[in-house]
Amino acid sequence: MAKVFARPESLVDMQNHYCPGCTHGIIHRLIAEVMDELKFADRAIGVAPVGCAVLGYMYFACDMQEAAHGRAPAVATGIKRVVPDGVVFTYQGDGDLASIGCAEIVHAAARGENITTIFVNNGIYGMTGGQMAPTTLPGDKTSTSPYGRDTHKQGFPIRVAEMLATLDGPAYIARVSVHSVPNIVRARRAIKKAFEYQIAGKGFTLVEVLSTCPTNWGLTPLEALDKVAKDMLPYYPLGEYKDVESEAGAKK
Amino acid sequence: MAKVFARPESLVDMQNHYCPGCTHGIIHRLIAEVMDELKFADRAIGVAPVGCAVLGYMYFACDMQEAAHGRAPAVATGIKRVVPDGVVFTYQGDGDLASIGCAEIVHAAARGENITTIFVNNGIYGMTGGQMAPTTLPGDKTSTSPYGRDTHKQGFPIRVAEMLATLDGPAYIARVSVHSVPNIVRARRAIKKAFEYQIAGKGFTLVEVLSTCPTNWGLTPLEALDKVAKDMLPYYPLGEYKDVESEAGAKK
Amino acid sequence: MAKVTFNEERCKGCELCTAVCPVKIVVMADRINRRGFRPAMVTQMHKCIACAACARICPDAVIEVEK
Amino acid sequence: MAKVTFNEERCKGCELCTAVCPVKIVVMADRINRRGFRPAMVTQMHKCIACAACARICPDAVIEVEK
Amino acid sequence: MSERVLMKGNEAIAEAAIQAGCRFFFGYPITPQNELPEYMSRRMPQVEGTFLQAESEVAAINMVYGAAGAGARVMTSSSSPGISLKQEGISYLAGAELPAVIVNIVRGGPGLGSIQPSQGDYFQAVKGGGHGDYRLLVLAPANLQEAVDLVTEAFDLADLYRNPVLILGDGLLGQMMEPVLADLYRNPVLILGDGLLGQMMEPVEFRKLPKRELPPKTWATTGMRHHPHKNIINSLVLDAPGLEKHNLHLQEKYARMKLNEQRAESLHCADAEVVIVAYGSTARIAKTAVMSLRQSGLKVGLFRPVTLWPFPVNALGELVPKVKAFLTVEMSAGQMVEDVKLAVNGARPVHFYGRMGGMVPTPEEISSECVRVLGGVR
Amino acid sequence: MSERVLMKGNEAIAEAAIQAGCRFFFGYPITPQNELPEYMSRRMPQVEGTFLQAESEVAAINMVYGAAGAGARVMTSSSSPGISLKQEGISYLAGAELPAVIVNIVRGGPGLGSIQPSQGDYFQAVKGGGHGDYRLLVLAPANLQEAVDLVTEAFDLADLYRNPVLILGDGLLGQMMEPVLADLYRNPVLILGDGLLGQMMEPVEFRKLPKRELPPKTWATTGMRHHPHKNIINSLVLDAPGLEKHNLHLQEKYARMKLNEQRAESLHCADAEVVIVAYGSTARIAKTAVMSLRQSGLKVGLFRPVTLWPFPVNALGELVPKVKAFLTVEMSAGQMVEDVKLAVNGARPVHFYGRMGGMVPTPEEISSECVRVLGGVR
Amino acid sequence: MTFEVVMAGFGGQGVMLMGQILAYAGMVHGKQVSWMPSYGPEMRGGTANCTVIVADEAIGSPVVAHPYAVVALNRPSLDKFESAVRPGGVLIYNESLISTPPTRSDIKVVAVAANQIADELGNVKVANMVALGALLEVTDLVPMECITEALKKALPAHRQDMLAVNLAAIERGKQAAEIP
Amino acid sequence: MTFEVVMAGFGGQGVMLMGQILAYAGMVHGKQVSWMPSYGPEMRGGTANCTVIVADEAIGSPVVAHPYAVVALNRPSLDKFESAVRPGGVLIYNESLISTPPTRSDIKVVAVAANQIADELGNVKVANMVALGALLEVTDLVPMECITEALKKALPAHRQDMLAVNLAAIERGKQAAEIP
Ligand SMILES: Cc1ncc(C[n+]2csc(CCOP(=O)(O)OP(=O)(O)O)c2C)c(N)n1
Ligand SMILES: Cc1ncc(C[n+]2csc(CCOP(=O)(O)OP(=O)(O)O)c2C)c(N)n1
Ligand code: SF4
Ligand code: SF4
Ligand code: SF4
Ligand code: SF4
Ligand code: SF4
Ligand code: SF4
Ligand SMILES: [Mg+2]
Ligand SMILES: [Mg+2]
Repeated sequence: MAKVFARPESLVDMQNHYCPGCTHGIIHRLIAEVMDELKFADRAIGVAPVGCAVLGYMYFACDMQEAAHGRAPAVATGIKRVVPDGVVFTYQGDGDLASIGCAEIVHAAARGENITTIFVNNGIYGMTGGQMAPTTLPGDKTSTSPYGRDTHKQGFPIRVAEMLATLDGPAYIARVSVHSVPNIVRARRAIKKAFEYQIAGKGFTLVEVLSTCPTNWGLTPLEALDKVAKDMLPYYPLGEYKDVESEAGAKK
Repeated sequence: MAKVFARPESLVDMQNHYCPGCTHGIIHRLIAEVMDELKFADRAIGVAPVGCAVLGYMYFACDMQEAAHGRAPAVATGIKRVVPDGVVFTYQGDGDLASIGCAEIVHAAARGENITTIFVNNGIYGMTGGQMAPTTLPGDKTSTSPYGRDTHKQGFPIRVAEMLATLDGPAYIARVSVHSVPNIVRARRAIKKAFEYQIAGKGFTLVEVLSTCPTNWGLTPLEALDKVAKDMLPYYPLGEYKDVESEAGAKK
Repeated sequence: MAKVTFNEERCKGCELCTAVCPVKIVVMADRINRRGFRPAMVTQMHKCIACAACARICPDAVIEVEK
Repeated sequence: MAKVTFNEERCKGCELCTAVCPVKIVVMADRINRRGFRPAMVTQMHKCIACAACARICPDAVIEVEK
Repeated sequence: MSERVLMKGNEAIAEAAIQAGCRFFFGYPITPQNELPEYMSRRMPQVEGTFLQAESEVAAINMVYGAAGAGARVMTSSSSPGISLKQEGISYLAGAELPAVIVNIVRGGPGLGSIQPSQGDYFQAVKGGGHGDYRLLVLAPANLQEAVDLVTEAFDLADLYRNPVLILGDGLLGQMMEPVLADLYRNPVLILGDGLLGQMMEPVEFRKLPKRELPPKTWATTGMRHHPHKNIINSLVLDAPGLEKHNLHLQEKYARMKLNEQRAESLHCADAEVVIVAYGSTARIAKTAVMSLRQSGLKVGLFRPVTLWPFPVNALGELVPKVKAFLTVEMSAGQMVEDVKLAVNGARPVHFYGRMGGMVPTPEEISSECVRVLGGVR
Repeated sequence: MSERVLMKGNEAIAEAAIQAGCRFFFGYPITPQNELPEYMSRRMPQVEGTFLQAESEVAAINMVYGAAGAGARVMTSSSSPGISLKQEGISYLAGAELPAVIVNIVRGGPGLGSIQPSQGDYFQAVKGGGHGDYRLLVLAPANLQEAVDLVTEAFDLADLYRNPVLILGDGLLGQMMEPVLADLYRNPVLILGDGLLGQMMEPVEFRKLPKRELPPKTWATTGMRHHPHKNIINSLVLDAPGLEKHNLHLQEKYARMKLNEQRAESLHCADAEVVIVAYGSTARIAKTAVMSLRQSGLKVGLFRPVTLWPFPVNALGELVPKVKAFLTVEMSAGQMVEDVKLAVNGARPVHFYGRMGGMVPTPEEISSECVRVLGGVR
Repeated sequence: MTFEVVMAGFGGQGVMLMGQILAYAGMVHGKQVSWMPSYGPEMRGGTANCTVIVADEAIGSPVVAHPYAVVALNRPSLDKFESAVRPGGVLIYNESLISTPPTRSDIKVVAVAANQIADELGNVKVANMVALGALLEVTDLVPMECITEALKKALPAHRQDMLAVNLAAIERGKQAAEIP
Repeated sequence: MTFEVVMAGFGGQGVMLMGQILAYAGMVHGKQVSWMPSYGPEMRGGTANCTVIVADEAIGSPVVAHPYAVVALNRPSLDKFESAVRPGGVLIYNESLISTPPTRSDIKVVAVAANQIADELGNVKVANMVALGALLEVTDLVPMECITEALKKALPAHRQDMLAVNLAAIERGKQAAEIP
C-alpha cells in the first residue's frame, strides 16, 4: 500500500501542547510539509514567538531560535544576515506580530528582508488566557473586552496583509485560512510559494493564516471553524495581496 | 494699516533653534495659526517628540508634554483619555514616527484615537546628525547610508499616509508639503481640517508634511525646497488619503 | 482498498476529522486514552476513499492514510 | 500702501523669502545681525503688493505684512 | 462592620487601586498578572474609568506618562520581561517627576524564563533598571491585606513626592487567594468569566486608611484654561549645570523619602541571635520557619522590609548590635542581601539562602539554613 | 612599527570591533555615540560585513540576538535611553547564553536628560537593568588605547563564557580624540564626511593582543547541514526545577568570571593613606588630581576598576588594611560607591564625591575633596 | 492546626474551582485560608493543580512540599504527588481514570470513581465535586454547611440551578469514601 | 607642560576642525594630545566649542574649567569663556564679529579680524585658520611644520588644492597677532 498521507518528517514526532482542535497544529504541519517538499529542513532556521506557539522550537525538525515577544522579525533578520543561504522563517501570533511586534514586522517588510513570516491570526491572545488582540473582531468578547470590543474605545482590527501590502519591500503577501480542507490545501500552496520566493531571493514574504482558538473563544473546535467562516472571512478577505511575480498583485 | 500677516499668538514670541531655512519653523507656525483661528490654545495639549522639534514644548503657547522618542502617540493617548475635551496633538519627525514609534502610530490610528498628529517627513534624522530615516529616498546619501540608500540591504521608504489609510480607525489622513507658498496654504488647510475633525470627535487625524533639512541634506535652504519638489513629490504624492466625510477618501 | 491509521495516544478528541470525512466513517471511540481524551477511529474502513481529508485537518498529525 | 516689517534679530538669512517675492524686492542685507546672520530686508517698499508670500514661507516668523 | 472576602492577589490589587481613586489603567497581558488588567477591563467602565490594553508595555508606560502628566491617578502592571521594556519610560517618569503606580508581579528569569514566582527583579526595582540617577519608591507586600493597604499608600506617596512608585510582588502574591478585610459588600455586578471565584468577586469596599493631605496638581497639563501659565511636562535639560541642578533637586527629594518612608516589620527580634531578613512572599514562608524554630526554643527573629527603597536601614541598624548574624533569604541568587550587607556594614556576618527559577523555598529549608547559621555563631 | 593615530573614541571602538572580527552591527542613532554606527556604515561594506540601522534599539538588540545565535561576532551600541530599551533583550541574551558586545556611551539622565557625559548607568550595567538573575561582564576603559584593547577582549570574553559583554563608556570617551597605537596605516579609503578628521580616518591596524583559545560555536543555529543535531537558542524553561538548574548553571559561570576576570589598575597605592576609587573618564581626571596631590607630598593613590563586573574586590580588598580611607568619585549620585562599600565591608570609611547631569568633576574639585578626607583620617 | 491540600488533574477537570470552593468554605468557617494555583509547563490540555490551606494561624507559605492531603484526578497527577503526601496524610484518587492504584502504605488512600459517579449524575463536569466529597468525608476539613454556602457564592446568578447537582455529587463522593 | 585651549564659535565657523588640526599637529610633534567637542544646548545654528590639550604627560581630563588659552570666534563664546581663561593665559577673539573687547587685564588678549582677513583671502570659511594662526603666533604651541602636515592629512584628496589658502590664512593670522 502506498502512503497517501503521512506525518511530515520535518515535524518532530512528538505530542504537541496545543488544545484539542486548535489549528496551530495544522499550520505547523503545513510548514513541515513544505519543508519536506522543498527539502530545506537542513538549512532552515525557524524563529518561534511568544504565544501559544512558544514551544514551536521543539516541533520543527530544524534549527530554531526562541525570540522575545514580538521580536521574531528582528531575530530572523539577525539570523538571515549571518546565514544568507539559510531559509529563515518566523511563526507569529497576532498579539506577537500585530501588537507588540508591529514595528518589527512593518520594518522587516519594508526592508524586503528575505525571510518568510507565517502569521497566525486567531483574533485573540491564546497563551495568556484570551485577551483582546489587535485583530479581535468588533463586538467580540474577550477577557479584556468583557463587554465586547468597543471600537470607539478599543479601536478597530488591523488588517495586516492589506497594511503591509502598501509597502515596496514585500515580494509576496497572502491571507489564507485553515478552517476547511480545501482552504488547508490553498494555505499550503501559499506557504510553499512564500518559501519558494525566499529561496529565490525575491524578498520578504508573509502568509497570514486565519486560525482558531476554541479554548478562549469558548467554542468547540468545530464551532470555532464555523466562526472563522462566518465572522472572520468577511472582515479578513482571503487572497494574495502582493505578488512581485504578477505585479498587479490583485486580490483573488 | 491692517495686518495682512502677523506672527500667530499661539507661537511663543521667541527665537527658535532650527537651522536657517529649516521648514520645521513653517510647520510650527501653521499649527499656531490654526490654533489661533480655531481658538483652542487654552485647551490644547501638545506632545513634542525627540527629534529636532524636541524643544517644541517651548514654542507653542499651550500646555505641552515632552515624550520619549517615538512614543508621542502613546503619551497623547494617555492625555486624551484624561482630558477628553482637550485638543491633543503630537508633532513628530520621520525617525520618531516611522521608525522607533511605528507601533505607536499604527495603533493610535487603528484605535481611532481622537488626536491629531503632525508628521514631519524630511527623510532624515535631523537632530542626531543626518542618519538614514525610514523615509530616506533610495540612493540618497546620509551619514548611515554613506554609499547611498541601497534598497537591497536597507529596504524601501515607508509611505506612512498610504499605510495608515488601510486602517479603519483614522478619520483623516493627508500628505502636504511646505516647499512653496501655495503648498504652504494647502498644508494649513489640511492641518485645520485635522483639528476640526478632532474637535468634532471624528477620530484619529494625521497630516504628513514633506519638510526639508538643509543642514543634513548638505543643500542651501532654497536647494532643499527644490529637492522636495523634484525628488520627494514623485515618491510621496500629495493628497488626502482618507477622509471619513467623503468616504471615497480618494487621492486628489 | 484504503487504510487509515490513528496514532491513538496522540488524539485529543477534537472531532475535526469526523466532520470532514465525505463518507462519514470517522467516529469518536467510547474509551479514553492515557491523556484523558476520547480518540477518533474509523469503523467501516472499507468505505474509506483515501481522500485524506481527515488527515489534512487533524491538528495533531494523528492520522496516516494509505491506499 | 503696503508695509513689510522684519524682526531682524530673528532672521537667519535663509533667503527663502527672497525667492518667493513676486516682485523680487526682498534682498539680503550686507550687515550681519547679532547671531551672525545676514538678515533679509525690503529695499523698494513701494513695490510691495502685500501678498505676504515672504511671510508665509519664513520659517522664523520674522516678517509682518500690513496694508 | 468588617468582613473577610476571599480575593485573588492580582484582583485585590486592582480593586484597591480603583478604591484609591485610580481611574486610568494602561497595560499589556503577561502571566502571572493577567487577572489584574482583566479585572480592570471589567471594573473601569463601571466607575467611568478607562481601561486600555496598550499595544505593548512600552506604549503602556508612555500612556501612563501622558495620563500622569495630565494629572490623573494612573496605574500599569506587568511582569518581569514587560517591566524590562518599561525601563526607559520609568526613567522618564522619574525624570519628569510624574506620580504613577507600577506593579511588577515578578516571574522567573532571565529572558523568557518561566511564569513561576521569583524575586529576581529586586536590583532592577531598587537600583534602577533604567538609565540615570533616579529612584522609585518600592513597596513589597507580603500578603493580600497588606497589598491592598499598600496600593492606597502607593498612590498617596506618588502624589506626595511626584514620583513613580513600584509595587514589587511575585507570582505567589499575584496568583494566590486569601481573605482581605472589607467594610461592606456591595451588590454583585461583576459576574462574568469562567466560573473561577476570582473572576466573579463582588465589589467590596476595603477598610479605609486615614486620608493624607496631598498637594494640588497645579503642574498638570490639563489645558491652559485651567491654570494661569503654560504647563510643561519634561525631562530634558540640555545644559549641564541645569541638569545637575535638576538632579540635585531629585536627590534632595530622595533624601526626604529616605528620612520619612522607611518601613519594616520585625518579629521576635528583641532577643534573637539570628535574624532572617526576607521580603514579600519569602517573608511569609520565613515567618513559618521562625515560628517553628521558636517552638524548638531557638532564638531567631524575622526582619521584613516593607519598603525595599528606601531600604529600612534605620530599623535594621538598630538590630545589628543585638544579634549575632543575619540570614537573608530570597527567591533569587542574592540581591537584597547586598542592601542588608550595606546596612550591617561589616559589623555582623550576613548569610544568604536563595532559590531560583520559580522554586519557592520551604519553611523547612529556611529553618535548617537558620540552624546552620546559629551553629556557626555559637 | 607602532605609530600613533588620532581617533575619535566612538570610531576607535568601531574599528577595534571590526579588527576583532565583528562583521555584524545593528544599531539605532543616538547622541553621543552616533559616530560609532556611522563609522560602521562606512566600514562594514568594505570588509563584507553587515551594518544595519534597526528601526529601534529594541529591534537592534533582538537582531543581535538572532545574529549571535547564528554564531556571529556581533555588536550594538547606544546611549542611556536606548540602553534602557534594550534591557529585555539583554536579559534574553544572558538567559540564552549568547555572546555579544554592547556599548553604552552614557549620557546625562534620567529621562531624556542631556547629551553630556555621565556615569549614571552604573547600576543598570552591573546590577542588571533587565529582569532576573543575570550578569554582564562590564568593561570600563579610561582612554582610547584601552578602549581599543578592551573591545578585542570583550569579543573574546563573550565567546569564552557565552555571555554578553557591556562596554561602559561615557560621552567623554565617545566624543574625544586622542592617539591610539597602530601597527600600520593602510591606504586611505574612507574619505567621506564633512571635513572632520574623525570622519576621514584612514583605516589602521591596531596593535594585536595575544590570541585566546576559544571554544567552537557548535551550538549556533546555522542550519542542520552544519551539525548533527538540531540546535535551539532559547531562554524558556517552563518547569521550575529546570529553570533553577539553568540558573545554577549561570551562577556557576558567573562565579568563574568572578574568579578569573577581575581587573583593576592601581596608582601610588602602596603607601597611600587615602585611595580614590574611580573608573572610566572620571579615573583619568582623578589621576591628574592624584599626581598633583603627590607633588604636594600628600599620600594619596588611585584605584581604578577596569572590570565593573566582576568588581575587582580582591585587589581592592588587599588595599583595605593598608589605607585609612577611600574616596569614591563618580559622575553620578553615587552608584559604584556601593560596590566599594561592599568590598571594604565596614573596615574603613568610604567617602563619596559626585557630579551629575553632564557636569564633569575637575582635578581641583577632586583634590580638595581628597584633602578633606585626608584631614578627617589624620 | 494547619491542613494543606493539593488538588491536581488535567486542565478542564475543575481542580481550580474545587480548590476555591474549599478555601471559601474554610473562610466561612472562620479559618485562615489560602489558595494557590499552579499550571504545568504544558499550559494547554496539560496538568494543573492548586494548593489550599485551611489553618487556625496566619498562613506562611501558600505552597507546600508535603501536603496533608492530595486529590489526584488523573494519572500524571498521581505520579507527581503520591510521594509528596505527608506520612499519615490522605490521598484521594480518581479510580475512573487511574487504573493502577497508589502504593504508599503510610497514608490513607481512598479511591473514588469520580467520572463514573458524575456520569451517573448526568454531568461529567461534577467529577471534581465527587472527589471533593470524598476528601471532606475522610478529613472533615470544613463542615458541609460551609461548603454549601461557598457553592452558592461561587455559582453565578444564572447558574444557581446547578447547586443541586453539585451538592449531590459531593454527597455521592462522601458515600464512596465511606465504604473502604 | 600642559596647554589647554578652548576654541568656540557659532556652529559652522569651523571651530571643531580648527581644534582637530591643532591636536593632530601636537601628535605629529610627539606630544600627548586630546580633543573634546562640546555642542551647546541649541544644537542647530547654536554655539559649539572644543577643548584641545597638548601636553608632555598623559592627559587626565580632556575638558578643563580654566584653560590656558581661549579662541572666541563670536560674541556668545567670548561672553562664556572670557572669565575661564587661567590668569596669565591667552585670549584670542574675532574682532570681525565682536565689537566690545574683553576686559580681563591679567591675561594676554589678542584681537584678530578673522572674518575680514578670510574675506580678503577670498574664502570666509578660513576665518578659523586665521584665528588658529593668531593662537600659534602668541603661544608657540606647536611648530608650523606640524600644522602643515596636519592640514595635509586633514584635507581629503580632492581638496588638497585648499592647502594653500589655509596656510595663507594661518600666516595672516600670525601676522595679525604680531602687531599688538
Ligand atoms: C514582553 C512580553 N510581554 C507579554 C508577554 C506575555 N505574552 C505571552 S504570549 C502573549 C500573547 C500571545 O498571543 P498571540 O501572539 O496572539 O499568540 P497565540 O497565543 O494567540 O497563538 C503575551 C502577551 C511576554 N511573554 N513578554
Ligand atoms: C530611545 C532613543 N533613541 C534614540 C534617540 C536619539 N534621537 C534623538 S532625535 C532622533 C531622530 C530624529 O529624527 P526625526 O524623528 O526624523 O526628527 P528630525 O530631527 O528629522 O526632525 C534620534 C534617533 C533618543 N533620544 N532616544
Ligand atoms: S489557547 Fe487557543 S491558540 Fe492556544 S493552544 Fe489553546 S486553542 Fe490554540
Ligand atoms: S538639522 Fe535639519 S531638521 Fe533639524 S533644524 Fe536643522 S535643518 Fe531642520
Ligand atoms: S481518508 Fe477520507 S474517506 Fe477515509 S476516513 Fe479519512 S476522510 Fe474519511
Ligand atoms: S482531528 Fe486528530 S486529534 Fe482531532 S479527533 Fe481527529 S484524530 Fe483526534
Ligand atoms: S508681501 Fe509679497 S510683495 Fe511684499 S515683500 Fe513680501 S512677498 Fe514681496
Ligand atoms: S525667510 Fe525669514 S529667516 Fe529666512 S531670510 Fe527671509 S526673513 Fe530671514
Ligand atoms: Mg493570537
Ligand atoms: Mg526627520
